[in-house]
Amino acid sequence: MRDFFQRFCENRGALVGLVVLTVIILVAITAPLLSPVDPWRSLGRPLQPPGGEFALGTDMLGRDVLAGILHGARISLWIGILSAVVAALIGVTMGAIAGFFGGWVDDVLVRITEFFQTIPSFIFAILLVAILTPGLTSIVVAIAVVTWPPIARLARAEFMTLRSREFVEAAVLSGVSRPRIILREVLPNAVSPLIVMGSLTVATAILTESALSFLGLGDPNRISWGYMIGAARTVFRHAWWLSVFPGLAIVLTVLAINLVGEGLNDALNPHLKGRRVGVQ
Amino acid sequence: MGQDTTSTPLVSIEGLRISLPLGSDRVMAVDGIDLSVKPGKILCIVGESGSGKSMTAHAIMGLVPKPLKVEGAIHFDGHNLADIAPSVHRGIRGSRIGMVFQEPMAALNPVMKVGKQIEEVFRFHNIPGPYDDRIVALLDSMGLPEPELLRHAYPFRLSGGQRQRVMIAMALALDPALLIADEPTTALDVTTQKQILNLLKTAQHERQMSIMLITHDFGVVAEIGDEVAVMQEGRIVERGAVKDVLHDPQHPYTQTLLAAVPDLSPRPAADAEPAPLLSAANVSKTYRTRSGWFTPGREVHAVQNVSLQLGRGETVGVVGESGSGKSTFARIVVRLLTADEGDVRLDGVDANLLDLDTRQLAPLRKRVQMVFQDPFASLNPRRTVFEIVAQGLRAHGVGRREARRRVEELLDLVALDPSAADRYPNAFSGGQRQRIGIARALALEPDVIVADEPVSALDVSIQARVLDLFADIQKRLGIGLLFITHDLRVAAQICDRVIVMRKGEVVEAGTSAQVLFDPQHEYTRLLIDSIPGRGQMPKKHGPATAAAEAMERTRE
Amino acid sequence: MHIRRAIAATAFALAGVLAVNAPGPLGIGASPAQAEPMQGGTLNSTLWPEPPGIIIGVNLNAPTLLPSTKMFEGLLAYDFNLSPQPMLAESWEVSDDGLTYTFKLRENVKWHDGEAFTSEDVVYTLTEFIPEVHARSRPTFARAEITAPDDYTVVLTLEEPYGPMIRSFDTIAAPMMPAHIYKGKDIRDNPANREPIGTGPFKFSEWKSGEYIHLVRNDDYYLDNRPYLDEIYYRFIPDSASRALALESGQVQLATQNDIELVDLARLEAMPNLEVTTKGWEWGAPISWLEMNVRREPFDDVRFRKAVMFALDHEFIRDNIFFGWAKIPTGPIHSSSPFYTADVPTYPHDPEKAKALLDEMGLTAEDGGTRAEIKLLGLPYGEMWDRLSQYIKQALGEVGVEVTLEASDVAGWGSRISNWDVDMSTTYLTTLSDPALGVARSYITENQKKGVLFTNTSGYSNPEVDRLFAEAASEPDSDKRMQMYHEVQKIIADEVALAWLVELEWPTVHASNLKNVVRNGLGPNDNFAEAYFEKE
Amino acid sequence: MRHLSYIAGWMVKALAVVLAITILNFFLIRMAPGDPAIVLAGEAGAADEQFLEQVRSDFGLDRPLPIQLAAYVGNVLTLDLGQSYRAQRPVVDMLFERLPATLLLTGSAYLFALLLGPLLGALAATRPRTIFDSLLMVVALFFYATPIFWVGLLLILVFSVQLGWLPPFGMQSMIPVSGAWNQTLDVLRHLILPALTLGLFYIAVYVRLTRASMLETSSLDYVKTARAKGLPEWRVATAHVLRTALLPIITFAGLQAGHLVGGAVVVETVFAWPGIGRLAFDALFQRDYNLLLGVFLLSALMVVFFNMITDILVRLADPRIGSA
Repeated sequence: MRDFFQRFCENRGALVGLVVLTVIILVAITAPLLSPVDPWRSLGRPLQPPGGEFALGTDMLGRDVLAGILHGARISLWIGILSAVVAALIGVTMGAIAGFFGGWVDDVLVRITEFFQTIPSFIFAILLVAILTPGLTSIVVAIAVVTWPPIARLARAEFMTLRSREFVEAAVLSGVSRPRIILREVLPNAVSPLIVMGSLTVATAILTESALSFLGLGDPNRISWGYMIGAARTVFRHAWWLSVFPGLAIVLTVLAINLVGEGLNDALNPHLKGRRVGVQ
Repeated sequence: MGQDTTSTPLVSIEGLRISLPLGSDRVMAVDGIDLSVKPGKILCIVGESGSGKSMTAHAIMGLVPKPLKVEGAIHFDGHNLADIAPSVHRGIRGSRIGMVFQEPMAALNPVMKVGKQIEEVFRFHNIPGPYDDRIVALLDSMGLPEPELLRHAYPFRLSGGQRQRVMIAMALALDPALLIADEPTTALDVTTQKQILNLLKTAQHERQMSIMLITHDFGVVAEIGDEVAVMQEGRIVERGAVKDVLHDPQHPYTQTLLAAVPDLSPRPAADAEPAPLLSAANVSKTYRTRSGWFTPGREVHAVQNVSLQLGRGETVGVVGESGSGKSTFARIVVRLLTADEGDVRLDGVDANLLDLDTRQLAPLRKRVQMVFQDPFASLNPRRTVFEIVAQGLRAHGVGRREARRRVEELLDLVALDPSAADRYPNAFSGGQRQRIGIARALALEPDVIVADEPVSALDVSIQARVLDLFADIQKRLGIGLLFITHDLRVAAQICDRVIVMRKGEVVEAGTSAQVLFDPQHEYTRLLIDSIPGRGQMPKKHGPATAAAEAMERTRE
Repeated sequence: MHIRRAIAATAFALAGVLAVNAPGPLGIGASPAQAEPMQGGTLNSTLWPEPPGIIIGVNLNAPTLLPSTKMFEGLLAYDFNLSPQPMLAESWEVSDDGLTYTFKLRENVKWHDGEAFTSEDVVYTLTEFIPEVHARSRPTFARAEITAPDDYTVVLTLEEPYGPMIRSFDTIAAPMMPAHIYKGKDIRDNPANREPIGTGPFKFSEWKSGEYIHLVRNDDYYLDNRPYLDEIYYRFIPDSASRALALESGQVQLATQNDIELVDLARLEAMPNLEVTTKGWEWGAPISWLEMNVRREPFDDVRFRKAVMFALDHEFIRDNIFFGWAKIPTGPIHSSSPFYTADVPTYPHDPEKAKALLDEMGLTAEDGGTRAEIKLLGLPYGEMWDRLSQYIKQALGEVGVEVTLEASDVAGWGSRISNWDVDMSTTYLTTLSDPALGVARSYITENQKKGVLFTNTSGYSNPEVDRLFAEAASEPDSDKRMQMYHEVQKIIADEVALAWLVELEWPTVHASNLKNVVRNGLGPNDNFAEAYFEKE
Repeated sequence: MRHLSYIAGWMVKALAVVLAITILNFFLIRMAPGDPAIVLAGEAGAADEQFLEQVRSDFGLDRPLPIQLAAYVGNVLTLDLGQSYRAQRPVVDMLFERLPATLLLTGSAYLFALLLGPLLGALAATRPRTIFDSLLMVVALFFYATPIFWVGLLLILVFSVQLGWLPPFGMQSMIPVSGAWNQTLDVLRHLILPALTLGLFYIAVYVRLTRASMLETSSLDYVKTARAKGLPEWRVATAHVLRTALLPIITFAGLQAGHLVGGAVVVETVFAWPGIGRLAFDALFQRDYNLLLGVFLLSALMVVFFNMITDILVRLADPRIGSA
């Protein structure tokens, strides 16, 4: 464990990312205290530029942009984390079963995974949200459905190598039951790369959520950064602050998560240092 | 420590120090060594893993990884290689000094044809072309077949021995004055090792060059070396002519290393026929690569018609080189793999083990346990030693407290402190881990233990200790031991009987003494002939294991 | 992007409008053209969304009409008073009993492919084309028997008088289609649908999917020296900020209806090179409202509906959501209608009154607590409508009614409203000139048709209202008719059948040097034969 | 023969994928609330029952689902993707009309990234921990973490609104320019911002991938061999490190190429680019089933096709694969 922290802290970027992310998470948690007024509520004259009565200005209905960003942090992070968790659940289950059991089970699951990777993911996500009608659940489901395949592949690869590891064979010989082997012997050893991947999935999910909301597919009852940019698009020329600040919030958050993810990668998988790539 | 002072050394190393990065287990990888290589001689550097022998070689080549600092002097051709402009050093590498690495597969660029890789040596030392004839001649001189075709092949097409020959060809392309060979035969089978060593000897003789050969195996030293330096923890503890050191080692560490080399003294055959315990008859397994829609499948006969008998308290060795099917056979016996055909019977069970399904097998599993090759891969790094050793007991319904008591007993049996139970595997050395693995195998009080190369991943001094432990346990518990190994010396030392396998088939079977001293099959004879240093190693003297034991204690 | 919203924004906007003609806001003549017209020039207009097709009848949404009305023509045009003007018919006569309409056609008219335009085309259009595809005009012409005594005369014979008939011959209601191309062939899949042949001042040139529709001058047009313009590009620019930018920079010279976000209008209006007018769409008279499903609680209680009206600040909506480009309605009939009366119960912003009404209903709560929870399905036409929903949520929230916004695309929105599967929804509908056509449909019991949009989907039902609407429709005496509509407005406003929000205005923005864009009652849907750029 | 059977194998696979996608999407889209007939009716301004019935029967929406599916699958197999409900035109025509614009946009962004990304990544990898490396990685990480639409908006704000250098939307000028050369230039001017928006993200990925891959390869034994042979550093970097490090890049580039058709929805919408992505987006909200299925099929086919190309390229670049 000490090694872990040491390695993590060696990565200065990761440390910065962690600090930023912590701040963002704190903001998200305390948003109702920092900004007790409903972010949907008109407080002043519409389209006030930043620096006046409202630090980051007001939008077309006179709502406080800062309040929107503070409350938006909740929904962006929440959707990011929730989708990553759901995607990880699907992915790890599929990957674990495929990798551990092999044979025809593996064949079938690999085909399914490949199939899902063939579908153009963003259009698919749009489609899913539209079909399920925009809302928190549908967005989470849509993001999870398009992001699980890489996780499944990783989990499968890990489980495949681990299942032929000698300590797993030893457990088989000791008469340990199969579910127990998967849960106690294999999963804990596959968890590090999965954690790294999961953290990066959060970042991707936040980006996807912002793009969906930007296109008008967000949850209409929850303010999110992507929604703010999308809603301000008609006036972005003369009210730049409506697009720029929420955009910065997204960049900062995603950047911080990526940095932390890389730090985790360096710390958890020293042998995999620097390997990772994703698609937006 | 007689030093020959008659000829000027080709390389002379003075006060070489290489520091390790902060946080390593010691400060210096190489801690002030003096060493010289004489022209036309072969110097062997012997040491166990982490002794700093490879680092020394890398320092000569200028290949020490960036953050590490090299201090001291390495004199060669009028240069101090420890402090030289990189461009000058580059000109020396490959032309005046060649190097061969341990793992020929990893050391060759997988996506470049071998001829091309050799050609680079010429091209980038400004040798005018054309190169084709030179490359063909070079490959031919390395004893490679059909060099004209072979130079157009990618490394993965070649066998391990061929790859190493290509590596050597590359290193020798420009007739260097010095060849550094870093464990050049460790990754190879014993018969191939013999060939490569011969090739090196011949090349050295023909080209009148010097070789610095790094090895952990005194057998190799005996086979090829003129002089030897023994390294331990970054220091040279003994140095001298090979025959002097072999027959009259001065330093206790050298003595330990020598003592740990298994000699060809077979274990005396058992007096009486032991009670039968496990018998395997006509076991066969064929691997088929799955045929795609449009590609035909291929077949590999991994195990063909292998039979053997194992009695109570008896040790039977299965010996073979890589690809002989010995490990596959071992896994079939413990039912980690299924066989295509065959009959495996266990005393007291009226059924062919190979025919039982998972549920029928469950109660029998505990009677046949296994010890694995890799002490690192065989212990789950995320579980404590207690959990690892007790997992079988727990799975068979033993309560936690009782399991704890048993685990402590078992740890005591394999000479580990009971406090080890609460630590994780990464707190232990390779030898200790292998003991934990043995304790785990013993936990269910099996009748049979199948040990798959249990010592081949260990340093020699530790090998001996673990082998003694096996012998000891077997004596005390009367277990039948099926011992899989590639090393005839090891097999002879601890096995009552031996079967020799090649390409899935048994070529010879008999008592250790019969197989070793009166081999019937020519392959067995080849194996025996290939044992490095055979006949040149001194007979063992003194209580080797005691010394080794002391050694291991200090390491841990 | 909110494209999907913008798409249908125009799509539904015309629903119920077409083929209807009415007095509308009167008395505004075409602005006199001051400067000298220039012959030639290219007009670039925005057009959004890209229309599905450009044959009126086969498609009837707004983006179809704008380019199509330049290529096709009706028998008549209408001025701002909606009095008939000649177009393809050079004269017409209505018999005194109102049962016979005789049209005399121009004799020098040629289709774009060179064939002569004759009475055969008119008969084909009115007896075959319209009945098959033109859903809106179908019932109108079903009332008449149509004959052609000669090549240039067409006679319509009715069984009983029908007032709106004379105003049913414009390009949108009855575009003349070439019989020689369509007769006896499949109309919907006719290849000419992609390369139309009309009689209008502009001919089809090219339709580049995703980019533009290009029309070029019809050199054989029947009016001398017309049209002025050489060509028209209808450019598909999917985002309103870009459209505004294009107008400002002079890249396009014309935009209308919902093309420009209202927030941009003040800025555009202030620019010297642009003019903004709200004329030309009066006949639509669109009203936006909040529809409450009275089949469900608590909307079945009139007190709740009144509370909603009191809770909403209509001035805020007009000023901050519609940026002043709207008026505040008092009831079901548009203030520009001659049948309008302001003498109805009104609902000025008064949250306290709203709370009192809710208290009275028994919907009480601790201060700041929730009295009722309801859902709102907002019109998915873009950010402006999103903001309207958000405002309603906020305003009702202040009187203790917790609103959850539901999101949907146009298809889902239409399905749910027409199947009565909503609590509340926002929408807007053209109320048209005559209440019998555009107003009654949203309130009379008979028009509760499940599965059909633009009917009485709220479920409001009052026998007295039904009776008044029915009698007014068939009342020949206009004063009596007026009385009946005044009465019905009072009842409906008192019962808050719908929570009216604003009367919408559809501005047309055009370059100052572009003249005669809105010169008659057809507005931007005129054929543009007279439109020109000023000489510099 | 081996090549033939290889290609045949891919064809079978492609067919299976197409079939699966067709069926999946067919049901998914029909799960959606909302009836296309109502949208059409709304657009036609005629919402009577007669019209709804007519629309439904025109497009076979009144038939049982399995029959609709069978009809659709049958048509797809004969390359007839049916008619768009809304535009009442063959879907295939509409797709091919829009395809060039999308390929132009995504293709140029892709080539731009593919040429520049690995180059920058390699430069960074050969100078690890220098200012150049750190700066490049920070920039790459930034664009990697930035929503594409936001980059697009900022670029428009700076280069179109503030500086007025480049057009903010569309693929051609409003006022048509004459001459093939001028038209080409005009399209190129319109292409710059959207292609840059997309390209910056792609580049970020390639820079990071190349750097990581090269650093990993650098630590391999045969790179040590190359140095031991006395090769100059540039030769080590190009012939030994980069050559192998390119393998994952080829793989990634190939997979990405498959997603070029469907991958530009957001950028096409921000820049009003008349491509497939926007068509898909519009089709979705119009419930234009056939059109949507067409877009899906086309993009999926592209993915399958480019997977095959990638596979072949990787086999060519890496002799170890496929010759076991």
